[in-house]
Amino acid sequence: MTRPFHLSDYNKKVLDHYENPRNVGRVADADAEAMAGNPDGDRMRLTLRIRQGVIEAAKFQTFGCVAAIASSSMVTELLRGRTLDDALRLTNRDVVEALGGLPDVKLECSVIAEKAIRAALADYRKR
Amino acid sequence: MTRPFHLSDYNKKVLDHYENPRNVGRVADADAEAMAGNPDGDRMRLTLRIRQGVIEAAKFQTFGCVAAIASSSMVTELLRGRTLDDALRLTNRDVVEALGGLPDVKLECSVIAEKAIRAALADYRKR
Amino acid sequence: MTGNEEKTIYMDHHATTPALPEVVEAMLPYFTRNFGNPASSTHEFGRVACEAVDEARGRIAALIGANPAEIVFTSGATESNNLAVRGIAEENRRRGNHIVTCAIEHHAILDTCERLEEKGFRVTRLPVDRDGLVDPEAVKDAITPETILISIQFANGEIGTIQPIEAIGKIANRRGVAFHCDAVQAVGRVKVDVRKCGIDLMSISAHKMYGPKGIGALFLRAGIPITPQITGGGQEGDIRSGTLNVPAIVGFGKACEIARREEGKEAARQGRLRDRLRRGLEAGIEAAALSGHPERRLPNNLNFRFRWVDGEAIVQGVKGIALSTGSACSTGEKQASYVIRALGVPEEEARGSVRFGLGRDNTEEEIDLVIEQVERAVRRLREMSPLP
Amino acid sequence: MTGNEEKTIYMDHHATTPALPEVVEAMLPYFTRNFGNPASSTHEFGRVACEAVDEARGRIAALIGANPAEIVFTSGATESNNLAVRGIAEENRRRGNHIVTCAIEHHAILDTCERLEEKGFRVTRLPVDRDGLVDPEAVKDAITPETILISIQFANGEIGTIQPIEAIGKIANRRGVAFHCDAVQAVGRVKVDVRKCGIDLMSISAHKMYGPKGIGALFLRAGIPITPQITGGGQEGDIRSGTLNVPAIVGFGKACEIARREEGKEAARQGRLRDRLRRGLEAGIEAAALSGHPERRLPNNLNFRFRWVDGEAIVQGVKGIALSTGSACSTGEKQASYVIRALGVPEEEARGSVRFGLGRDNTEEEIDLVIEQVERAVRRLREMSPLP
Ligand SMILES: Cc1ncc(COP(=O)(O)O)c(C=O)c1O
Ligand SMILES: Cc1ncc(COP(=O)(O)O)c(C=O)c1O
Repeated sequence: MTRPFHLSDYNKKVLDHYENPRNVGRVADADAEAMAGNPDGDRMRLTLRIRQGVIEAAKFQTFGCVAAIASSSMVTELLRGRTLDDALRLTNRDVVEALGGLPDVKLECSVIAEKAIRAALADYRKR
Repeated sequence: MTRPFHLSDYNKKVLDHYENPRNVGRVADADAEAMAGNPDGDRMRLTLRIRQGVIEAAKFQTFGCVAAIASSSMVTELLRGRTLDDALRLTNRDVVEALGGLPDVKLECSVIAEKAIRAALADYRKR
Repeated sequence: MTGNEEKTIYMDHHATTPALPEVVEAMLPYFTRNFGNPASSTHEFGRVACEAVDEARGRIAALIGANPAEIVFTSGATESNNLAVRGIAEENRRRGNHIVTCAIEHHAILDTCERLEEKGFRVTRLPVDRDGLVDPEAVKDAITPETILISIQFANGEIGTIQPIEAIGKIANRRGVAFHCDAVQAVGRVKVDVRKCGIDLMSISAHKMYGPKGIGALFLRAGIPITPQITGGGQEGDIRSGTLNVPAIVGFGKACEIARREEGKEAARQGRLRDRLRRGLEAGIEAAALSGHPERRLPNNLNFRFRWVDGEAIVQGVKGIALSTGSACSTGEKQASYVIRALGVPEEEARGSVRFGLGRDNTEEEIDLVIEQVERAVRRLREMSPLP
Repeated sequence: MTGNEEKTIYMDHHATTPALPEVVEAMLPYFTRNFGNPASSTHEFGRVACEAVDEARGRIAALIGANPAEIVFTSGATESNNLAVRGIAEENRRRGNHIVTCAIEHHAILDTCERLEEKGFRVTRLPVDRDGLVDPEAVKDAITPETILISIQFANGEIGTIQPIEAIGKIANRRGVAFHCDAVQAVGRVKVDVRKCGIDLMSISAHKMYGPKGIGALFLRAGIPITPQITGGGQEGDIRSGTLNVPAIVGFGKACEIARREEGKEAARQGRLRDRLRRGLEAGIEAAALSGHPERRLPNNLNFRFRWVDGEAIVQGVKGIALSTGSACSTGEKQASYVIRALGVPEEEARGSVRFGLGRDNTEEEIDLVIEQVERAVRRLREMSPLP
């Protein structure tokens, strides 16, 4: 029989991003801001400072499980220094890979990070 | 839930009659002899010496469980010194009582002793 | 356990409890020296095992006010619940096809009822109020001539709410409907008397009350016919076949004896710790709401919803304390607990639930540590949250 | 046990076996220190329990040549047999309603099949020959398009006969019928490999192989759909709900590890003792016939019919030796064993049956004592018997 999910299945990198999340909060005078949501209720706010088509700073606030928080933290790291085109190509799989993997039942929780990118860049284009 | 039968449910008197059965064998020159049987396969041979309407000696041979053997042994004791009328009034309940009781599931095993009396006395009358 | 986990404070006693040393000690001889099969009718090994089972049966019966002959051993309360629901349904199929239960029963009741629906039974799942209470009047109104079983738990394992079992029992008895009660979380913690409550069938489990895992019982009132679900050797009056788990039964008996000996004392002590924990959490953390009834609850249970944060994130953040964020059985599920949602709590809020299940080993110092740790974890996560 | 019973020689290892000290030792930490519920996903107590279960699952699987994911834990083989037969029947109801089994299966198979007959299933109970063998050709001939299950035991617990499982498995596999095997008496005594035998489902029980009571398993080949019989928390891949009995599972795993480690060695030793016992009994007692196959039998089993005397009377007369006169499960029954009668033995002769179930603890000196004692008891009873 397959083993059910256990919190200890999270790897060290995931737990590090949960314990010491990078870039928590809101970028002052943000150029883009969006709130993304998952059907299970997770919520993530992503704010970006963009200079000459490049993401200079990214910050997040997340309501969600360990995986959602770690994915949020990781995606802010992945976004910094990227061109907007590049950023749009980021998927939740990139986030999961950068985290060194997530437990199967938690893969969905990383999707919020991808949604947040798209929503934030849409907000940027609208401005 | 009710407890199933266990060999240790036999009382001391029953076990004594099983261990040290009284009157095993066949009376020499028997005046009455019969083989009785139970539906479960038990078999008991009862032989009697009868003088002036009184049972002077009774002996048994039994194929059967502990209860059947003890009942057989006990009934030979109960028969000795009884008139034939008296002997005919003996029932398996008298045997069980004389044994100080039998486990519920073993009550039926004492019936063979009663059957043997009736069969032996019938044989006596036929002679 | 290795290294620093040794100091972990266990506060998840609804999921399971450790077997008491006295319980393990009582069990030990029955693994090796007195290892007989109670069904072995021809020798001492069988007799000794049989007598040990009888003694334990008596102790279990005594704790709940039953006769020993009314105790059917099972492998645990999941099986007891299945035997009760499936067994009564199958037995009474010709009399009716309707079952009344409630929305916050254990999965072993709810899932089993779903299986029965597939077989043509009709199930009424009564709602609970915001405190988790079933309304006895609603039970009464739900009964139809087709109703063959009412199954309502004694106390809930997540939110601790204790149901008005006596009132429900009266209604069931008056209407002549078999009344089953899942009392797993209650027995050993609060007084449970099957006669006083009018209970016809009741599930209990040893590992929830400091006995061993893998053994439970179904109280089956004398004269209640039921269809066996596991057939074979004819053990337990032919109601539940299978070689009896002698050591576990002995341990179960010992656990019941201890529970009875201590009566309300240990419950009162845990109740005081529980109140201290509640006061501490309410004082230290804003927007923290208690789930379950404020008074009619298990003495060892608290369940708080901490708004704007997620339960898993909290329990991961609380170091050195074993807590749960939902039912012990709903692993890997992403939704908030069905029990909390049944109270009318919105999904988002329900997700911030943390269950505190106190036990015999918890101390005042531990309570204070838990308050401090939970406060810290919630504060940190709220700083990270986009809500409210 | 008290007083002089301490010296009782136990020779009833088909009924149950003592848990080995190594097994109990392995279990102990899981009652107290590592008492967690494997379903507790949020803390170390749960993780430690879960890992212990995984390790044990691996050991059990290794002994029988299965994958760990194919092991479903149950409360014992009675439940495993019920799950297999009821679960396959319910799952395949629409495909067919016919089950093939044999006359000398354990009650957990035979009684369960009877229950299914009441629900509209049709059951073929194949006869056995005078050695207790099922004819694979008869299995083949019994299969109809309606056949959904073949259930044949690996070895019989009374007479020790080992069935031609590989041949039966081949037939079942070729015809695409699910093949269940009750291997309770075989595993740990003879080599059992589920793949080699083409077994789809297999029941095993720890307490028959020096593990604890109250734990068993159903091997369920990957891809075989089955309807769960105990529903609830979703443990065991939703096939068998209920809190896992962690200490017992650990003990089961240890017992399997020991069985695997020793492979045929202990079986060979017992086989030699068994042969000595057989020679002794045959030399000392006339009109003593062996029940079961003369060669294809469990290394630890003998079953003799002593003519003209009753089995109960023999075992009561044999002092200081624990023997059985029939199946451990048929207590209080007055008839001779259904297994012995299925061999074509007349009722009267069958009643003189005594089973000798050897085990790890038996010695050569004990064997000689048993020969002497049984000889004495039979002689005494024969002197009392009116037969032949
Ligand atoms: C209310 C309730 N009923 C039943 C069960 C299942 O009991 P067991 O673990 O003995 O299968 C539980 C355990 O989670 C429970 O809390
Ligand atoms: C062949 C066989 N199957 C099944 C069982 C039942 O196993 P358990 O005692 O684990 O319920 C037994 C035990 O008597 C047996 O010998």
